[in-house]
Amino acid sequence: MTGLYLGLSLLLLATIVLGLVRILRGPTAADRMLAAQLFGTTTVAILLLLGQATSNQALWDVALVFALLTAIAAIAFVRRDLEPEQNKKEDGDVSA
Amino acid sequence: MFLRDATTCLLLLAAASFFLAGLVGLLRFPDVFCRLHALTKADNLGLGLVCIALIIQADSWHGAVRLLLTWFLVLVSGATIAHLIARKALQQGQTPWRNR
Amino acid sequence: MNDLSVYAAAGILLFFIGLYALFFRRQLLRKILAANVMGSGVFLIFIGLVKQPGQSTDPVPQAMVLTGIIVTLCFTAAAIALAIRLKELNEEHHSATRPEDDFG
Amino acid sequence: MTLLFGHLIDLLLAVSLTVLAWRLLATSDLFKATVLFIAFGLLMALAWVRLDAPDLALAEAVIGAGITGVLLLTALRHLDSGARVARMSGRSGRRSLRVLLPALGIMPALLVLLCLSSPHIRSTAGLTASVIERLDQIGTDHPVTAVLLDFRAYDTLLETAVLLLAVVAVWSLHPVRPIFSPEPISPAQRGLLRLLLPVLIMTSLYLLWRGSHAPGGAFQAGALLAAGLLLLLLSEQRLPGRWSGMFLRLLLAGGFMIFLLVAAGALVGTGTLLDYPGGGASWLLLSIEAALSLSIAALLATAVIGGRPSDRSTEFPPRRKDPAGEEG
Repeated sequence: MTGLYLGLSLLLLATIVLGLVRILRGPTAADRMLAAQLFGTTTVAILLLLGQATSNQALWDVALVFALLTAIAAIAFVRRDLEPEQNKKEDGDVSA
Repeated sequence: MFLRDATTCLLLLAAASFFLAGLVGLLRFPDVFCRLHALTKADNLGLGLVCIALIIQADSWHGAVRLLLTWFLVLVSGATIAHLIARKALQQGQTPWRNR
Repeated sequence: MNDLSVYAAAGILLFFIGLYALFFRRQLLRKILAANVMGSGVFLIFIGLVKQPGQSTDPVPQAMVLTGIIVTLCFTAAAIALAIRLKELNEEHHSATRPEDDFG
Repeated sequence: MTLLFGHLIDLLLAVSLTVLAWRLLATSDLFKATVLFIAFGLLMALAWVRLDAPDLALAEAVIGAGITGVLLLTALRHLDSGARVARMSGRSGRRSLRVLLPALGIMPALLVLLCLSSPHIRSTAGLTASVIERLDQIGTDHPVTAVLLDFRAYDTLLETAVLLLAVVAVWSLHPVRPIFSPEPISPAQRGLLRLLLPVLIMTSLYLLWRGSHAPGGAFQAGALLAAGLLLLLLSEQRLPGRWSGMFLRLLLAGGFMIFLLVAAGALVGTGTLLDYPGGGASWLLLSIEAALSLSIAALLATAVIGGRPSDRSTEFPPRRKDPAGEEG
């Protein structure tokens, strides 16, 4: 069973790494934020699986804390104040 | 015992397929509004399956409660954030993609 | 080769990538991010070298890195406040003297 | 099989951390760099888990992925066009730095080789045994908490001082500005807050209590509470102006002062600074930690807000006036 848990964690980690492409490409700020959000969910799953694999209950606490805080960065993103002088920014990356 | 392990295996494999579907959605869908589906549907379901698979294996009720609480929090946050991001994207003038 | 050495190796690389960016990138926020990355690199080296496979990690370096993480956050907050102030002063200076000289 | 998967996870994590750091420092878009930095924090937390350091994973989860993200996202709007500042001052200096380039390439290569090839640079004994040996004299079962609050209590004392100093530095630079947009908040966000906040406070208490015998403790609990305060701020909850005076300052300095008092008390009682009397140390540690957590939460949240409260009549931080008609 431990092999299965670790294998699945590896697979999920690989999905995070591949999903980084979405942050790199964008194109809009919302896309990037959304991708980071998705990683939060995946990380929670990885932590749960690793916790079970190593039978270390502390990792489930870490997963719980992650679950509590997945929202905060995205809310900060939505609530942040865009001053009028910076309306160019939202169209994403022009010169990467 | 065997039945328990087999169920866990099946659930975890199903979870893996949902996470992969979420990844494909994230990479291939045409715009933010479509990609939000990957966040709120596929991945949260995948996480739920992982939680159920681990609950089957759990040997104490408080472990199971913690798993369910974690899933619930991610579910609620995911749904709210999908709404907030979509709202923000609409406010900024992005129009949802249509298949013409 | 030890399997956990990869973290120490990654830490070394992180430190030098951060150092490079700290020297050669222009934007202040990126310099702050670079210092953060360097810090993470140092922490990884610290724990990556200490960790013995099959044993629990030494608590003393853990406690030190925990302190380090908090101090890094303090640094980031203070540095961002300084950067914002610098930019404000710079803009005041600019608008007072040469309003046409805009680098964009 | 299990071992192979473990190795692969380690390798993938190490490589992706490096690539992520490179990308986030190489892009020209600061927003992208910030989001990449949040993802970097997530992966760092996983790396700490693999290195069997759940305390650090907890701290990284709250700080790296949560608080720093909010801090950077709110700072972005002031700094996004900040290239101009450094460009003027840094040109000639940068050219002379070019001589460092070969060193920047060769040094890490050598060090990585050394680190991967020789197992001898690892310390063999470590301090784990000596810490475990003395645990029963301290009043806590968790080695990391013991180290933080007992063996290296000076560190922890000075760390709270550093936090306090950071807030003093931030406050001395500029008065507070409105930090979030004046747009109306979605009711869904308020609903989420109502659900999350009680669980967050419970979890923070749980971490504090658990710190005495498992990963967790004052700093993680305080950081989690700070994240809760930031969630409140993000939902337009404000500290009333009459509390932003002495009350806030006492709260900010409180953790440091209590720690100092305890240190002085121990000096009077036992003759050594920060040497807790045996026996009663357990509840003492817990109450110090509880006070520390509250103070740390306030300190971290004020550091993120950035700026001193202006006067008693306005809330802290102030709301931005919503100019009618500009919305939309």
